[in-house]
Amino acid sequence: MATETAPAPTETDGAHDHPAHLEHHFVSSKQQFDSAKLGMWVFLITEVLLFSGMFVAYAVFRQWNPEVFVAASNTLDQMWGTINTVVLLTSSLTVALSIHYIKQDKVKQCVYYLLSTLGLAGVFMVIKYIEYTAKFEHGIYPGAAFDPHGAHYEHLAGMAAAPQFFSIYFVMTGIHGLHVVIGMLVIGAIAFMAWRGSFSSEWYTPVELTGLYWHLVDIVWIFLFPLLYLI
Amino acid sequence: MSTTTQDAPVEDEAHHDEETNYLNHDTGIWSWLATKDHKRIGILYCISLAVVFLAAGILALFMRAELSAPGETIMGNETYNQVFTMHGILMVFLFLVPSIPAILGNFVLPMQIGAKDVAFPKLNLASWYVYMAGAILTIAALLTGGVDTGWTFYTPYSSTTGGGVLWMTAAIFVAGFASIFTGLNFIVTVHKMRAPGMTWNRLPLFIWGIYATSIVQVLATPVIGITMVLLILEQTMQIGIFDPALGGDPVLFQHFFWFYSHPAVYIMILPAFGILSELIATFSRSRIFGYRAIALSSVAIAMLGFLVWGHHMFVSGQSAISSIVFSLITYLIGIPSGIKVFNWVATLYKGSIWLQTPMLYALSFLFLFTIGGFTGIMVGVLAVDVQLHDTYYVVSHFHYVMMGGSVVALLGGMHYWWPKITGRMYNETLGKIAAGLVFVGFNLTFFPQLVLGSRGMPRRYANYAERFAGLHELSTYGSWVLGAGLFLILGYALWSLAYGEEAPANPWGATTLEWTNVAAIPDHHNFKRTPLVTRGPYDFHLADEVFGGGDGEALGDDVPRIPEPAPSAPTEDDTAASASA
Amino acid sequence: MAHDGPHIVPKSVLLRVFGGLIVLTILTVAVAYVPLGPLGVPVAIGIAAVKASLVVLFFMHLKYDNPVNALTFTIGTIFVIVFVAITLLDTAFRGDLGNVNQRTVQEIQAEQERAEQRNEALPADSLRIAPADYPDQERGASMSTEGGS
Amino acid sequence: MGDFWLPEAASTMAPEVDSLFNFVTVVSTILLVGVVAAMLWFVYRYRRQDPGERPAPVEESKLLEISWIVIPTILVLLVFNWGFKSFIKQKTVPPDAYEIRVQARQWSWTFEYPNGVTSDTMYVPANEPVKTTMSSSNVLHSFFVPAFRVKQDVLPNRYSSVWFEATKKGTYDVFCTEYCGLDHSEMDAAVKVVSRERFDQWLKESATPTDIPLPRLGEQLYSQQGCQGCHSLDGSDMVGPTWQGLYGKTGHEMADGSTVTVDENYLRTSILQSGDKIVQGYQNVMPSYSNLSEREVAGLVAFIKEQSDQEPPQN
Repeated sequence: MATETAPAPTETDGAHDHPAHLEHHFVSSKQQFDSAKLGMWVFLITEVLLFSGMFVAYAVFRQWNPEVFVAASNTLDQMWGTINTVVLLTSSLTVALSIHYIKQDKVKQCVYYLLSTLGLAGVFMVIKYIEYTAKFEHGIYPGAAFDPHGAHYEHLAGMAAAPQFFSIYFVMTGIHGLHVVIGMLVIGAIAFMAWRGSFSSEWYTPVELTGLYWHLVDIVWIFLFPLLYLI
Repeated sequence: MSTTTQDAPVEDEAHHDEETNYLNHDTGIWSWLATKDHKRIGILYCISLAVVFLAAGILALFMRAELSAPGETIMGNETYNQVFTMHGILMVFLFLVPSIPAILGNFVLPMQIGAKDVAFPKLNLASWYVYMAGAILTIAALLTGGVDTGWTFYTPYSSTTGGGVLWMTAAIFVAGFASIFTGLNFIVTVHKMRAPGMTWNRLPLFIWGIYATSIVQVLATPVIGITMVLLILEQTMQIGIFDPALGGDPVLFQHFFWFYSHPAVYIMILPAFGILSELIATFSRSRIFGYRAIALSSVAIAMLGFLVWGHHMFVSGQSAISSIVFSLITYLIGIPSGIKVFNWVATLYKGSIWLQTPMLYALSFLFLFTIGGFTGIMVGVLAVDVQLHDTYYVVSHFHYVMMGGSVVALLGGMHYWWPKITGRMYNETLGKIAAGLVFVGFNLTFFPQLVLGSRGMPRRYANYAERFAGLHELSTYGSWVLGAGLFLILGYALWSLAYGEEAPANPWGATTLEWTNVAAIPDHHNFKRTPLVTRGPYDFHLADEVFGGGDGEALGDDVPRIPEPAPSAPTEDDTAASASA
Repeated sequence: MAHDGPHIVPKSVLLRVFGGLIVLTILTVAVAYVPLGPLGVPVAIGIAAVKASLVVLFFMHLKYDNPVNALTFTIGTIFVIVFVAITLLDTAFRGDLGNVNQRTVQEIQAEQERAEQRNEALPADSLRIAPADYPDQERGASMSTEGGS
Repeated sequence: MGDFWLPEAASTMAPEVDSLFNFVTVVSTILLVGVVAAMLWFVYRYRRQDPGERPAPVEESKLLEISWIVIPTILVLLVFNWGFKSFIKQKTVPPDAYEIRVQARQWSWTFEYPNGVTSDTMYVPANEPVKTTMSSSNVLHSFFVPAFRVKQDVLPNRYSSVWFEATKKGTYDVFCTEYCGLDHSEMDAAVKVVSRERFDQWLKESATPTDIPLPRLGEQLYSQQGCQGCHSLDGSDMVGPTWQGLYGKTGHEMADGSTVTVDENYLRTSILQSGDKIVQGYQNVMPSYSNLSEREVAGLVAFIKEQSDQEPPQN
């Protein structure tokens, strides 16, 4: 390749600054942003397929034991479920607003809405904790420890597939809750970075990607809520 | 920034080309362990996978030794069960699934599309570390009592048996992420990082193969992840999803498992298709016949591959209606594979065929994969599968596809890209001898197993009836020949690293960018300038740079061809336009 | 790169979408109290799908985004449906040709116990596939029906 | 060719499966030979003779491409259809099939017959459809008889079944083909195909435990065979004569006016050919128990003897 060492034409180079966030192997900020976003979408569908396994388990056991699933579902607290749905939907709105503002360089509002999201996620987890402990008190555990007692739950003891319902319930909401916790950590970090002024309308990729992740967590709950609590 | 040259420090350039390359621009163990260079990550993967392949291969030789005669020969049932389980798990999850994408995909893909790196280099490195974490968990499983469930982990045996099953399922869960990271990276890279002029129709078929693979990796791997999580919960908390004693359904586990593991077969074979297209085109110096058919059939196979998992379950107790549907779709997927074979053979027609070692592997592949395909049709026939399921016929069938297909293609690809990876040539004579040994040894090992299986020899048997003894013995002899061939390859590969002849930039006269526009040993940033692509990947008649000026002047095999790279990209607008295409 | 700034979803749109989501949430809870019979599940999933689409299209910006991202997400969704649907194709028709019993042994035994309690004979077809009426402890009990003339 | 590839065919399904197997093998071999021959011929004919060769690009042929899409599609759909029909036949149990219950466990098989006989070897009558109802007591197993071309996974907590009609007498292997742990490879059994007569005899003999004393066997049979419905042990009169004090009775009056002495021979005849001698005052309603084995008859006789304290006069 000795013949190819002539310096490259540099006519456009001088006119172009090299933003700090641009990694060397990308040609432009747009390419980097588009790549990151496509990467995130691809990651999101892996998440969707991860949850799909549990939806399949739910569908199969529900189809085999529809009455048991209805009976078991009725022991879940619809009020807490509905409140949590509203909480998560609101947190989705706040995260969307934080992206809305960072695109306009309004860093303060962005941080404010990110922190709101964090707070709502915290509320969601607290409610989840209340629900879990209420179940544990009555011997509703996943798996072998399943031993329902108490007036509201006793009738589950003799039902063939009731343990399956609650196993699926705990696994689904547990893995979903794990995603909420991870989301909280990420949102916290992003809020901190935003507060430090790391983001602007020029570069806000991490905020955007975190938002996408958070919306997916919301979408999963949108399906979990009716399946587990309502029908 | 518009051109790529600005990354290469101008003052260095005079020395740069001769002396620094991706191997020596930075040294020390840390420069490798912290590298974000796709080429170095490819090599890290190559070393790890070679160790795994060696371990799993030695286990296979032990299995064949045990089976050389009926009764107990060198190990008891318990050991044998652990050995075949480890062979399967190592080969499938830790070798075949990552193999071609992680080694050759990592090394070649960015160069072939004219990119400086994959889209997410850090994620790429993370993929290797996650893979290594999976490997360590596998070792933990061995230390905690080993695993004897078979690589399929069928419940309730896997959820009730002790030993290292818990660690092993965790290992597979973790290793899955390595696979997801690689696939995600490649999808984005192919979409967003192509050089100007590198349209979808000009992508080399290796890229198409890897791209289709990546789709499967991304869509299927999460399901094995959740399956393993549920299995772990079944073991630890008895959640009763898969264990029939607790009201679960063991057949449901098989659905979960095969929803990943059947597409995983395509994770293993699609990149092999890609390699084969490169080899056939380069060594017959002709345009791939039916480029579009091969490219699109890869994607079609990737998608259809998700609809056929139940053909592993014809006798499992699933409903007959699903068996019938799965069987029908299985046939439809056989057709794109057949089209590929016909197209490759047609590519040879009126070519200029050069029988170097990689081409010998390509021709072996055509033979072995065709047998693998036809036996696949056989086991897809509903009524016949009832006889053949879980016998040596199936064992032989998937070895014809996985070993005769994927591994042979990988060997061909490793020989083909060896000069580019190491900058050295391997010994051609030894290469041909080894290719011959692998071919003969493979058939001697696995053809008898086809006959054994159709005669009713069940798989996963440590011991067998006297009437199967002759063919088993033959198969064991074959495994020695195959092993000898593979060890010979290992030997001359190591020899070549130290003493091999220095390789020219384009020893095969290939036309894809990694040969024409990259130095003999690639630069750290791959290209001096981002290339501008003006022709298809196999347009040998247009590829003047391959022939040193296009005057048709005859060059000796030993004369290094001087590549004249395609021109560099003129403006950033073109780059951006193509990148966002 | 001279592009004309990022696309910004107007605040009004975000708020309207949020309003829609809340309304749909109330709707789905309300519908749960209406006895819809077999339609209950599809209606609930339908409402959830509409809500999810709203989130994907507006909150996640997919309506304005690169079509490749939309394609990616669509393919992911399709494969979830494939996974659920084809698995149900097995579990819903398990035992369709009689080579596997549709019901588990537990279920059959539970039914037998109920039948014994009611002092009734079992349906003939469950006897046919589950001959649990000659368990080990009563060996030879049914000999007269088999060997007798 | 079938002999090389496939094991002995000993069921009605086997020829059907085998012809399909052979068809696919033959077509595959022809295509394989064609592909490899073309490949080798091209490799030889177009071998590189000059390192600088630049062959002209070959025009793609739409016709060729379409033909190798369409022809294989037709072939595989043909094979699918054939396999599908056989599969339905394989899976549809004939209604009159004789049922054998199969219990699988780590690592053995037990075969249980409708009369309660259990065996670790499977006996089946030739030329009759047989259905297995199988379940497992722990993990997955699979019931495989290569000679019959049948295989079906055996699941815990669920009954699965196969059916077959054996056509050739002989002994064949039963294998477990679903990996089930340590001694998976030792989990085999034999299936013996015998004539119906031989089968019935085996069933009867096996049903007769040899390890209990004859009178106790008779006592069991008394209730199992329904004797107690007609013959009392306490002297009360039922449909048939009571057995109390029956044995050793002389001058037992028959319907035709003759008298007999109740000895072993008389009892034996009455059990096996019940219509021969009808006791005065009773109807000819007793079925013949000719299906009982020798030992069972002896057992019943011994039991009847116990009900009496007299012996027939020796003469």
